[in-house]
Amino acid sequence: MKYSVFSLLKSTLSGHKKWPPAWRDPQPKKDYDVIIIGGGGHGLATAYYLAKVHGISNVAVLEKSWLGSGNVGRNTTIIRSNYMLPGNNPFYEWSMKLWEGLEQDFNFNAMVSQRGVLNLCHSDPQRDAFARRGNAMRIDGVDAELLDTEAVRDMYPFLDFNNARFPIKGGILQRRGGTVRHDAVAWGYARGADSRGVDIIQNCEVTGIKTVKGKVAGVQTNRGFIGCKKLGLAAAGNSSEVAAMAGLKLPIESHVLQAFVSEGLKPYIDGVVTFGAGHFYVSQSDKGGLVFGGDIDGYNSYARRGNLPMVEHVIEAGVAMIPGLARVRVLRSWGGVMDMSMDGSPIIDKTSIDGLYLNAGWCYGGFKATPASGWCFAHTIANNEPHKLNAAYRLDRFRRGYMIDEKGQGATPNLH
Amino acid sequence: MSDQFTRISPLADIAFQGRFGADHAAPGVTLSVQHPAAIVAVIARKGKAKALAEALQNWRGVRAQWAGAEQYFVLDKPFDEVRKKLDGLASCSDQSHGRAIIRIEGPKVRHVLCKGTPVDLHESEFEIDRSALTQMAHVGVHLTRIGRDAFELSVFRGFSESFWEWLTEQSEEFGYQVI
Amino acid sequence: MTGFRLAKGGLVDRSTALNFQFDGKVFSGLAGDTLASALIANDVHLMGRSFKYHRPRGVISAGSSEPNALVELREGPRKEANTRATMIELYDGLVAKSQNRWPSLDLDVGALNSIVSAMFVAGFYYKTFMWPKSFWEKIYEPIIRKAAGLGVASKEADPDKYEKAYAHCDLMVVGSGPTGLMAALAAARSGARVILADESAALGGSLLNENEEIGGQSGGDWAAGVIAELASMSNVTLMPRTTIFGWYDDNIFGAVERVNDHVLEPSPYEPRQRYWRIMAKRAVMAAGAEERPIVFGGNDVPGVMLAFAMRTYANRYAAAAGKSVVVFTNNNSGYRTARDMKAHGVHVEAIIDSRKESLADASGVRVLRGGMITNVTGGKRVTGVELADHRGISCDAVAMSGGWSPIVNLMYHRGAKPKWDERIAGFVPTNVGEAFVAAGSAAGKMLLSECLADGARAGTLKGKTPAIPKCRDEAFAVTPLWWVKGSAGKAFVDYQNDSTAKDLPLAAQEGYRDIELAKRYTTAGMATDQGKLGNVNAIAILAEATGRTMDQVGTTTFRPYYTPVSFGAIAGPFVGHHFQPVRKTPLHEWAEEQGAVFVETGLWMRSSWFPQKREDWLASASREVLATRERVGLCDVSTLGKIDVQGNDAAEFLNRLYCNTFSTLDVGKARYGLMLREDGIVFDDGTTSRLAADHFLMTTTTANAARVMSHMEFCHQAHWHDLDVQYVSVTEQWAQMAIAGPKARTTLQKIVDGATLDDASFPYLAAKEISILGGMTARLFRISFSGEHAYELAVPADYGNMVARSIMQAGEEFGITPYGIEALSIMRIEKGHVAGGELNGTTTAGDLGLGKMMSSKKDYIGRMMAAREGLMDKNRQSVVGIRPSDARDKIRAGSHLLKKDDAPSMAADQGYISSVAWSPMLNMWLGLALLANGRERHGEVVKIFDGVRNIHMYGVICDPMHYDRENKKLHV
Amino acid sequence: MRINCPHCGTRPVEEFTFNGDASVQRPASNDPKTMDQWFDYVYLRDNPKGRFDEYVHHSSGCRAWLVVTRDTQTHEVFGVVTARDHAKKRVKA
Repeated sequence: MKYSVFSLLKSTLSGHKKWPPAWRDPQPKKDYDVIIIGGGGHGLATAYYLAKVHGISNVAVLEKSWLGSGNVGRNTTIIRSNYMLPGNNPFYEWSMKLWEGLEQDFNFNAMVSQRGVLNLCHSDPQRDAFARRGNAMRIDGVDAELLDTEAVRDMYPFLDFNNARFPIKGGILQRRGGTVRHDAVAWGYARGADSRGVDIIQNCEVTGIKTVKGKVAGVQTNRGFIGCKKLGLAAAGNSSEVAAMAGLKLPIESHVLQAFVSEGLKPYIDGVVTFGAGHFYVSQSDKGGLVFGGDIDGYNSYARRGNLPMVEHVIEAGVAMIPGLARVRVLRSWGGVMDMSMDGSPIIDKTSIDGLYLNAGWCYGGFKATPASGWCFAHTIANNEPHKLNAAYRLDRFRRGYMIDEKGQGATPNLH
Repeated sequence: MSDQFTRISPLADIAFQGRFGADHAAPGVTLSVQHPAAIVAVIARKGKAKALAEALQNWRGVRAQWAGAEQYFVLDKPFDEVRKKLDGLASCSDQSHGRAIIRIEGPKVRHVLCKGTPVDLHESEFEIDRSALTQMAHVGVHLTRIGRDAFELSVFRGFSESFWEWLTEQSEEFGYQVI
Repeated sequence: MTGFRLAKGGLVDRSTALNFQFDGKVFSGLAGDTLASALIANDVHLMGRSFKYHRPRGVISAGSSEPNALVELREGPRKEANTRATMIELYDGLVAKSQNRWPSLDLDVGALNSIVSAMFVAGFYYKTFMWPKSFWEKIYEPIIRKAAGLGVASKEADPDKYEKAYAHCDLMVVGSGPTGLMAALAAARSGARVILADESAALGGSLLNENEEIGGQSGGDWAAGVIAELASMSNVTLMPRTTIFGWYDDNIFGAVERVNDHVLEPSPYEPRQRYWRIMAKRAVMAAGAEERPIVFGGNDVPGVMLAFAMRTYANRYAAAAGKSVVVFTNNNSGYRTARDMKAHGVHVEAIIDSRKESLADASGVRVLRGGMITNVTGGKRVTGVELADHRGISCDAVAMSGGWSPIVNLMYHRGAKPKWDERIAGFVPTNVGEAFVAAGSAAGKMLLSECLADGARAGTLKGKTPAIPKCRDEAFAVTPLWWVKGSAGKAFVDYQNDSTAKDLPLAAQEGYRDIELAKRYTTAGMATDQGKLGNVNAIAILAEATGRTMDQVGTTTFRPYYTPVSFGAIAGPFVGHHFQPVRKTPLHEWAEEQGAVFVETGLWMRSSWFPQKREDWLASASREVLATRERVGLCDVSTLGKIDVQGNDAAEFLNRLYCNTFSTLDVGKARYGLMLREDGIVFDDGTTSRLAADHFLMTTTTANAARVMSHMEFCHQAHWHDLDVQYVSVTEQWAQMAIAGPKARTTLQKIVDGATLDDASFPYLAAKEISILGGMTARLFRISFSGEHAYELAVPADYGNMVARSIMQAGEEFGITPYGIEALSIMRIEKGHVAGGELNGTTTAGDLGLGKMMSSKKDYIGRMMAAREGLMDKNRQSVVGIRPSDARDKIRAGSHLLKKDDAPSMAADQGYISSVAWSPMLNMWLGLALLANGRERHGEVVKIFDGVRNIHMYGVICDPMHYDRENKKLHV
Repeated sequence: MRINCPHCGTRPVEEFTFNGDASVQRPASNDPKTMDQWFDYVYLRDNPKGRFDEYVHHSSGCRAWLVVTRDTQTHEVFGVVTARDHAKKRVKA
């Protein structure tokens, strides 16, 4: 059933008894053309674009838990394309363009809301770095504005302009950045993929990858063996564990990133604002909660929960940025497991095993990349060759010395 | 060495004497800035940790506070004397001007310090003369228990003003005195 | 009974009346009241509006699980949204406002949503608001955002203070009811260090609310006796008003103590709240159990509340929820309420017991067994109930009890899940390890005698378990009733979020069958109470809709915070200017005297420029540069990292850390060193001097000082532990100043004792200990960042200001000028020296024009990786100088570079300008840039793209060294 | 999370800085033929779900580098040795 105000009205009259399931609950078939491991945003988007763009619909998405239970269901919902390096910038801008037409494309309101992403700067060198970044965006036609202190004050007069340890000296604004209702992205892609014939199989955990003579043959799961011609790994957070099933060791560490939401408030802050003198960023959901986060806890972890030091670190920065928050209460915190890569940038590539493809290393920036990641991964799988948009995200770039290091932190994953 | 020159403590402009904070009958804690003759960072040379520990133990009239693995702060003796005495056993670096030492004592001392350090300073866990390296209020602190209710806190001089502000604010609810 | 305040009983102080305001109206309450109890005593039940339908709502609970009675407490900068009226201790002068209503609580336009609510089912917004595309952000979303949310938060800085603290104990007890008191007592008597925490103002837990009998006295008196004993013991810390909000790894608990929320304003010396990290060797969960609502039509009409809450208001606060009460129950709790209310003189119309049979004591109240309430009448206050058999009963309040849920949230903060127990119809704790155990009703033990015994057992760490006092038990029996199916009107599962009984089956029908998906689709459990009241009902309804058991559906994930925690408490004192400590140099006072403008550089405050009269920064910095280059200047460089490196292998250690060689450095000399990371990228640079054969003084950049130290420690301890080397940061020991300019030597000579500073005895790169001012030992280095004949002088920090003043005096006749880091930066850019803009973590030694420093004769950190193809690529961006083609133009850092005739695009991007300065020497703006294959492109005209400022121009690439290319001035 | 520093005793996680996989070892040779070893050392990481040896710096304490054996799912710490002892042991092995 197509979702629309008319179908909603019609269903209301019939007591909502006729809404069909948004997706089927199929039994796994014996084999598929393509299996995607990971029923999160990237995996579902990949399946969606395989079917929609490449006409490959004999596809299964295997999810070990419920669909969208990974990072697509536990992020802070921000989208932006404010990258600096040539390997990144066009990719993220393509993602932004896909966001801009996504809801009409997959007929699901994911509440794409371009309310602006503002990064604050607190020193002259930081402003210079923002100018460099902004110009990298503008040079390729991406929107970016460099704001001075007064322009920031006009937008958000309640930031700390009076008593700050690190005074706000300006910021960089991407108006097309914003937020998206994260769960709805998984649901929209799942529904769209399902309606095109993709099998989304929940509670199906992959326990082994079978290769024959260096070529992928299928996967062992808790629901039996499932054969496939091509296998895509889209299990960020667990990439190392899944890749190890195929004997691959990755330039990745898994880390926990905490996120938080406050109690619901009447409209408080319109767009996304990022503190530049500590780890804190915040936006407000349509429900009224302030959704915020900061840095990873810093130690390798597969636990979807963190510890208090980072909570304090984030919230100290939050009050430093917005003094009025002191009397606002934080409602809930949670954690997601990140693939922290060695240069802070992702990997979308073929692997040394024929028919095995890798989508990994998203650090904590995977959500905004969801559409382009799925789109490029689908292209890479369908054509056995990366698209030029993901050409820089090769696995061998570390060996060859072509890192994409936006932060300049080098091979120290927990600093990216 | 330069004894004829007047040393100006980094806390000279902020650690004023007097009674501050809540007005209880007796101050909860008493703060004072300490000025040992010298502070020498002493690190054992390779293979000399044991010999160094013994030399320090046997050196009467010198306070040697533990400051990390095979490391100490030696107080009270001039740098050159320490260096000569420990020649061959340790590398010595003068830190006399690099650190500020605050003594805090009184019945509420643990109540104040627990606002900063995660180290359990209960008598049963942290005996007199023991030192710890820790962090309080985002500042690295070398802490030594010098009595049942008395501690010395040593911080890098550049942070000392900030640290003093924090420490006195934490002491306010108990009432404090600076001497 | 006058009004709704009972004539007798309760723990309120009838001699202390307190005035307060709610929605502008003045009321009177008593000391000991909560805002909720005081309002109930004043017959005010309408306290808020719901989230989606803006339904009128009254209080449901008497504790921290309250989803409905949320108010804006206080005014101005102290205003706090969403505060639970049930947890606000009444104080004189309290001001509260209802929220989520417009224009008033009584008449709320948002309630129109109710009319079209048939459409507003679970997930409706995912299906619509998509057309036309532009309407979402412009029209639909703003309306939704305005209608959503709850209270209005302050945007002003909070005038109150907050604190943080650590605590340690052998046993921490969460909850001070019968279980918790016994646990604390058992541990305390054995000498253990005990912390007893309770979220309430008064310790005693349920014993304060219930009619119990323990050891021949009332429950309250027994509790008071135990608390007095605990309070007298030095090994016990009692923490009332303290909520344990989270359980973290290794038994660290997060807690918030509400030190002063019960007063109008805290004393200036005390915090409003204190945040605790409690490190407990063992902890006992003794928080009791939470009563559940029943899902039936109109279960949200003001006046409907939990049975336990109704009797708590009567027993503890002497406040009657009504004059005529109906009880709806599936377990004994309803009977208890009926008996207590009757004892207080409140008329109980009937007990509607959903069970066909029960043995509970109704004390003469009419019991309708097998009864169901299908609807509650009344809009803003209960007027009656309708039963499944169409009978109606008039009443003004309804008590409901759907059973009990052990309060176990904290135990599942680290990943485990509870299991369903049919016997008590509740989720009970599974084993999460010996360090954290549940006891009493939190563990599913529903009898008082069991709680006392279980508490004593859990609290016994060593020795004998204390004797268990005798008590009277209230029988426990429950038969689940989740949802009255024939309900008329809306039956709420999650009150605050307006999730109804119909939403969950609809979610399942649409494929959102997993409890986590159903939660996200319906928002049940996502309100400020995090599903404390509604989740079990939601799970049960979903289980039924999908043919699964309670365990198969399972719970959603329990996470911090048990109740919401203010940002202020977690931030503690580290707010505003105290966000991070300030680090001052030993020359700060001197710089202040000279009128310095300071700038935050990391934690340091550095003197940035020294304006005279009305100079702006550019005029000041330009004057400082001219004075330095023509005469002499003095600059504070104390912030550079200084590391004393000693030991027999000190030289070897430096050889391995730096890409260039240090073992060949002569004693008394300094050398510029470059450090790489192991990935071959430049890490840091600085000048390192050899003070003795086995003694070096390393300097680092200000920014990387700490990281270099950690790096050295890692390399030494993890890679090269066999080296005899010792190192320690001596950054703070020394006040260090640069004296630069043609008159630097003559100035310095005036304060140096004995020695002559000529080129023979003190050549370029000399580094020696000297004596100054008639006996002060100092270190002098002839090094230069400015390109001038220059020195850096280091003196013990406490003498810094005095020495700086002496140098100013000595240089006065030459026109000595203090200069700040702005002038320093101009001079280094004029000289083409790389700094932060170029040492950005992505550049190689080659990129910086320093490739020749990389030794091929030794191993060092980064050597191998630096040889990778990508790091040797000739198209890498390397450092060049850049100037505007038109000398009048101003170039700006962050501008990108394009080939002269190329249109802007990422593909055509050639690099960017990394550092820019106005050069007073050359009278133009100039800079350094990173340009693809830059060294081969000197002389090329490039397009300068500055899109963010919309200023575009042309520039000329040149050698990075803009000024004094022959380095003549170094040796003037 | 708490770590028992061999020098300082048990301290909470806020005093420590983590640096990942301690199974990697810096190759001894600068021969270009050893590039693969170097690449593994600098870029590839053991990243197990479960028991894990990692480098940890007691950065806000005694500043010793430690090798901590810890479960990456439960965060339980099984053991701590100094990096120096870890290196010595590895040399012997």
